[in-house]
Amino acid sequence: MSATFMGDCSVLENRKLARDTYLLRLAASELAAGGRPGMFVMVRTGPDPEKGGSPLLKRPFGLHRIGPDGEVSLLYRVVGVGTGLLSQVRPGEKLEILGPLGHGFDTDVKAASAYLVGGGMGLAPLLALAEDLHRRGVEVTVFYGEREGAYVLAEDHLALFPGRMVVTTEDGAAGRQGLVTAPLAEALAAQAAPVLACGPKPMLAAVAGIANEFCVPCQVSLEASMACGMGACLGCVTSHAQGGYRRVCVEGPVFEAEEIKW
Amino acid sequence: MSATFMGDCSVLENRKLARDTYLLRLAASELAAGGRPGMFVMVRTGPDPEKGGSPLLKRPFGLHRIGPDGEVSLLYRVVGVGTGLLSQVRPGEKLEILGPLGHGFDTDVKAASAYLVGGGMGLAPLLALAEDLHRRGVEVTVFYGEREGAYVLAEDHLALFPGRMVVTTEDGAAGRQGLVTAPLAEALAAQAAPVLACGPKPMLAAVAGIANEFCVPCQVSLEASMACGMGACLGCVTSHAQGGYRRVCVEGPVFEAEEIKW
Amino acid sequence: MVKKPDLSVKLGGLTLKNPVMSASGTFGYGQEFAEYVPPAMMGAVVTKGISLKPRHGNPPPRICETPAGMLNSIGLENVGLEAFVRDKLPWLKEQGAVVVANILGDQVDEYSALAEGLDHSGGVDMIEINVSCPNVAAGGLAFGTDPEATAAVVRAVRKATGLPLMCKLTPMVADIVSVARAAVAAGADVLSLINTIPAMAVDLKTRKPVLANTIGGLSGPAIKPVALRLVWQVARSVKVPVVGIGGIMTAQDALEFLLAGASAIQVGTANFINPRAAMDILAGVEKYFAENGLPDLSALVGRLETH
Amino acid sequence: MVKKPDLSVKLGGLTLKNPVMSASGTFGYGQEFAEYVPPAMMGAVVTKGISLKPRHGNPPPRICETPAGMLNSIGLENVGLEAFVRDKLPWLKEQGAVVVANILGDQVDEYSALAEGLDHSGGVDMIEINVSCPNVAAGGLAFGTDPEATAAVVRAVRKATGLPLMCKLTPMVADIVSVARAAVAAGADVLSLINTIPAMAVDLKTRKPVLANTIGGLSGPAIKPVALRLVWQVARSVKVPVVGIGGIMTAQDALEFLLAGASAIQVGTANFINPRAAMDILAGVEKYFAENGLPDLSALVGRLETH
Ligand SMILES: Cc1cc2nc3c(=O)[nH]c(=O)nc-3n(C[C@H](O)[C@H](O)[C@H](O)COP(=O)(O)OP(=O)(O)OC[C@H]3O[C@@H](n4cnc5c(N)ncnc54)[C@H](O)[C@@H]3O)c2cc1C
Ligand SMILES: Cc1cc2nc3c(=O)[nH]c(=O)nc-3n(C[C@H](O)[C@H](O)[C@H](O)COP(=O)(O)OP(=O)(O)OC[C@H]3O[C@@H](n4cnc5c(N)ncnc54)[C@H](O)[C@@H]3O)c2cc1C
Ligand SMILES: Cc1cc2nc3c(=O)[nH]c(=O)nc-3n(C[C@H](O)[C@H](O)[C@H](O)COP(=O)(O)O)c2cc1C
Ligand SMILES: Cc1cc2nc3c(=O)[nH]c(=O)nc-3n(C[C@H](O)[C@H](O)[C@H](O)COP(=O)(O)O)c2cc1C
Ligand code: FES
Ligand code: FES
Repeated sequence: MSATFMGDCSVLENRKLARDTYLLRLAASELAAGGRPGMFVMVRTGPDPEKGGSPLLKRPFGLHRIGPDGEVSLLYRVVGVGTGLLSQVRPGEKLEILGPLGHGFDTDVKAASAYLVGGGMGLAPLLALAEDLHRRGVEVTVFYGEREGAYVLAEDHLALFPGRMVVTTEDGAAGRQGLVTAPLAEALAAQAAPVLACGPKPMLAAVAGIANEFCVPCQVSLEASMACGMGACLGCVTSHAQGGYRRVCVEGPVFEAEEIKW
Repeated sequence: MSATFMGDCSVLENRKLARDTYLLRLAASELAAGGRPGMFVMVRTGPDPEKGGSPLLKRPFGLHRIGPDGEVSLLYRVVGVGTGLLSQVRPGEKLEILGPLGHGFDTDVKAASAYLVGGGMGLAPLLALAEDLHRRGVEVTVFYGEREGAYVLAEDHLALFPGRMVVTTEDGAAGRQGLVTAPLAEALAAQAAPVLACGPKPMLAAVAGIANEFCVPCQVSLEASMACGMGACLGCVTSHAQGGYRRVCVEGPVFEAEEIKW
Repeated sequence: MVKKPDLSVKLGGLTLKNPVMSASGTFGYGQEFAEYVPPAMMGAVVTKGISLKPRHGNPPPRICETPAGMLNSIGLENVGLEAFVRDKLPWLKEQGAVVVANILGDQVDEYSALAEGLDHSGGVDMIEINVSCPNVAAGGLAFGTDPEATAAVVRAVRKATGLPLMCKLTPMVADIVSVARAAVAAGADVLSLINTIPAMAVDLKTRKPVLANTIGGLSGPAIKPVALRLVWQVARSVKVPVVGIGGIMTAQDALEFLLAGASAIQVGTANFINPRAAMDILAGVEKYFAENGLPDLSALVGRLETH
Repeated sequence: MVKKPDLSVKLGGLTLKNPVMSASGTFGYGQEFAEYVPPAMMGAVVTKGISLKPRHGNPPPRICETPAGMLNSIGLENVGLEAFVRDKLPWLKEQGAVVVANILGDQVDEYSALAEGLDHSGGVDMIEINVSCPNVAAGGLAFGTDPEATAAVVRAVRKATGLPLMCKLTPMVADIVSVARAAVAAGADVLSLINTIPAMAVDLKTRKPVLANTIGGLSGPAIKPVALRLVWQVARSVKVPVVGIGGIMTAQDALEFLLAGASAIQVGTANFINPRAAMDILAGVEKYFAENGLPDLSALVGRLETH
């Protein structure tokens, strides 16, 4: 086990990419060194809780991009107090970070191509993943779904993803109208390939169902409320197909779809 | 009763004047209009408690200077969380303020001269008070005591006080060495005049004792922990000479020394 | 156009125009807040707890801040029954306020004497019984920690007055439901909860308690989760309406209490932080009902679905 | 040169090199924190509560944040006695840790069987009895809410083992002192307090409780004032050492508990916020003792002067 980093990282950029959605670039060579696609970090988003600051708990965010040059990027959406405070951080300020943590994607997919599926902020870990697979010579197609067009990331940022990018929105304001599962199913019907997905649980359940139908391997990255992020609190568990629970922060966040009790 | 202001005031300046000690200038014509020397304001020092911010309670600060031009100045020392946060506020930012509050000094002193005594941040209300008395033609002497020289306010700021300024420090690093009560007693021995004082309770008790000895009227401005600042919580009381308690935020902060049970 | 929701609520025969009340001891006798909150706009004004005779209360320091909360050890300082009826009540009535008088005592007789006095005075619309006072006859634990002692107080007050009765429960008990049921059986028309939680702060510099009284009552956002739990447990166990109190700072907090089963709520510590808090909360609750097409309180109260 | 203060403390025959322990359930079995906290540096490691058989715990969501605190409804998920002794204990002993095993049960027999098992296993230095579990035989209120039920558990464990015993008290009771005295009379060598306070959070959007279990335990800075009060009340009422728990985030918090009468403290929720919290707190306590010329713990423990 490589040592986990715990300390302050300098903010290089904190830029809005879409409605409520930000790209946070950090100078973080320690995170870049140990980070693998699908792993995450815990970020202190507000003033120091040891001095009375709130929120109390760190917030988990997937590694959006690992590198270049010891940089690590996070992609996040403002949904509450912590992410709201994060959106106010300015370049040059420091953020207390713990990570990289968790069990990431298995990028040794043993296939010539792969389908990546991201729902909303589930897109976050897929850039690091797509770049990794691309380096391994795997042809990547990313299916990226949002509820409304306003949430779809800026063109120039989506252009960073290697391979093909298929955007869907429920309101039809950007890309194809509908759910992200529709083009995925079509693609699988045309050509089988392993599926790697991240997003809200109902979406992941649907994706896992489709992958199962087409008999392709499927990895899913789950979300959960977390306190410690390091396996101690048992707060982040998900139901396991074989009974009992598994910790999303240690055994996950990435699981084989069949491990999960949907 | 003139209406109390409650709302946001723009910060014009937040400048360090001595160790841990800051001058906060506010654009606050409503406060300037209703404010009298010895009255105070309640200031929200941190992020909005209704959105989970801390500290929860506003903090009380005396009106340091009222005017010119709709300005109000506060003088404060960093002693904890709230004042620590306040010291980080930048010009152009807004502060939520309630005030002016309380019962200030009776500036109709019916005398040709007056002795003002400030211990530490007890100096804060004395600038507004000195200026007011000066405008009334009262000759003012300010006795200003600090523990250490490093806390004594910058020269240029002390120069704003009309009349004579006598500085004492316990470490002797600035002004005369010793307690502020020594030069006060000497001055009273030389010439009687009403005393108006603000500072820590033990200092006020000593000042009240000296004034009593010289049979001069004495007004004291008290500190207390406050929750509401407006008479509702009964948290800020001080023992009254006639038994029971009085609210520092409504019946005070300025009392006749003989009203207080020391 | 959205129809204005009907936020009125019936509490023990008394109809309030909306479910937002002040919490006793945090709103003075209403007059302190006159600049910010017209008392007639509130569902009801609950006044500072009164005793038979005036009380001086505890020596200072009486308050201090704690993480997301505050302690107070006011010690129930109040003007006493007579001055309340003479000096405080008339102003509130002139303003058109619905007045809930909070009462406290050292012994059962004091409570019933207070109730009788208030009943005779006219002008009081409801009595809230604070049972978190030390039961002097029984060694000093609060009446409200024991179902039988609670019932004894409520029963005595019930006998002394025909006014609607609200019993304000003490949180620090192992089994709140048994106390709640005892209060209802003894004649409480409404239950309110929670009062503050006994707590303490230490000053490391002086090596003394921060409060002169050593122990004070914890209030504010810190206690909201405890209050929500107790309200939920009580509301599903009794047939009378429940009034939720504890750390309510925003309309969202108030709505959470309604969901958990409170028919109305009281705003306490929030008044100190924002003197307009009660009005802001009321406006936010109205907005939520309107925006979500909820016609009246019953569309939300107690509608929490467990997993 | 300042002499290094002696921070050792004797708890029920066991001597700890310093008064900083982990709180059960917040430090895993020690191994999770190996990168940050060498277990031998702590006064003692209190392990996650174990039951006789493994438990799966409650369905998620199991945690959520509240003002200055958090709720958890882990539901006492644990590996069970056998796996604890086989898989967890050896690593801690290799590291040179003093191990306090926290135990829990549904009935008195389960507690005594656990104690016996741990006693036979060797390697456990002390047992902490969590009495905040529902007493199934008596309708589901926690053992710890009742002096007699608490005593019954302690008595049974006392019979089953010669190991030092620490009884961890439940906070939500009207009279903590009577429970504390009952535990001591039944054979507890040490008392620790407080466990979490039952509480609840509501999600207005889904109109459901945030936690799948509806109710969870409140921990963190929010409860510190309640914990301090209970520790103070207990420490002055019993002759055995008391271990303070609840919202301890910093050395200053720890020192406040010592002043209030705690002979040692446990760090809980703080571990989640700063995995090095226990070491930072220990360093801060050492510094305070050195800077203030305090030779040993007795110079501060219980030295709170009331007004
Ligand atoms: C392993 C992991 C990786 C993650 N990676 C990312 C990422 O790369 N980018 C990103 O934006 N987010 C990511 N998340 C989710 C992110 O952690 C949460 O959005 C964040 O913690 C919310 O904090 P907050 O203080 O802003 O919201 P809170 O104030 O805690 O919550 C506010 C509201 O948002 C809701 N909420 C909380 N969490 C989520 C959530 N996960 N999704 C939607 N609503 C939520 C709450 O129920 C509540 O109603 C990840 C989560 C996990 C577990
Ligand atoms: C009517 C009135 C007028 C005031 N005017 C001024 C003023 O003009 N300038 C100014 O600097 N202060 C003034 N104060 C004091 C000021 O309100 C406090 O210093 C402030 O509230 C501390 O807040 P905090 O959050 O920084 O400290 P906290 O975190 O609340 O407390 C930190 C530490 O400081 C101590 N402390 C708290 N209050 C005081 C105090 N009043 N004096 C010394 N130590 C304290 C606490 O005991 C604690 O140990 C006034 C107080 C009152 C009641
Ligand atoms: C300063 C203060 C004084 C209080 N006085 C009383 C009182 O006289 N009678 C009473 O029943 N409750 C009293 N309370 C308790 C409140 O009415 C309320 O139950 C408690 O503060 C919890 O609500 P909150 O968290 O919204 O403040 C007082 C609370 C505070 C903070
Ligand atoms: C996630 C979590 C799990 C816990 N599990 C246990 C447990 O198994 N046994 C126990 O006695 N206490 C357990 N506790 C309670 C803590 O040991 C401690 O008493 C409580 O959290 C208060 O301390 P704190 O505020 O420092 O966290 C748990 C607390 C948390 C937050
Ligand atoms: S977040 Fe604590 S165990 Fe996963
Ligand atoms: S601060 Fe509330 S009454 Fe004075």
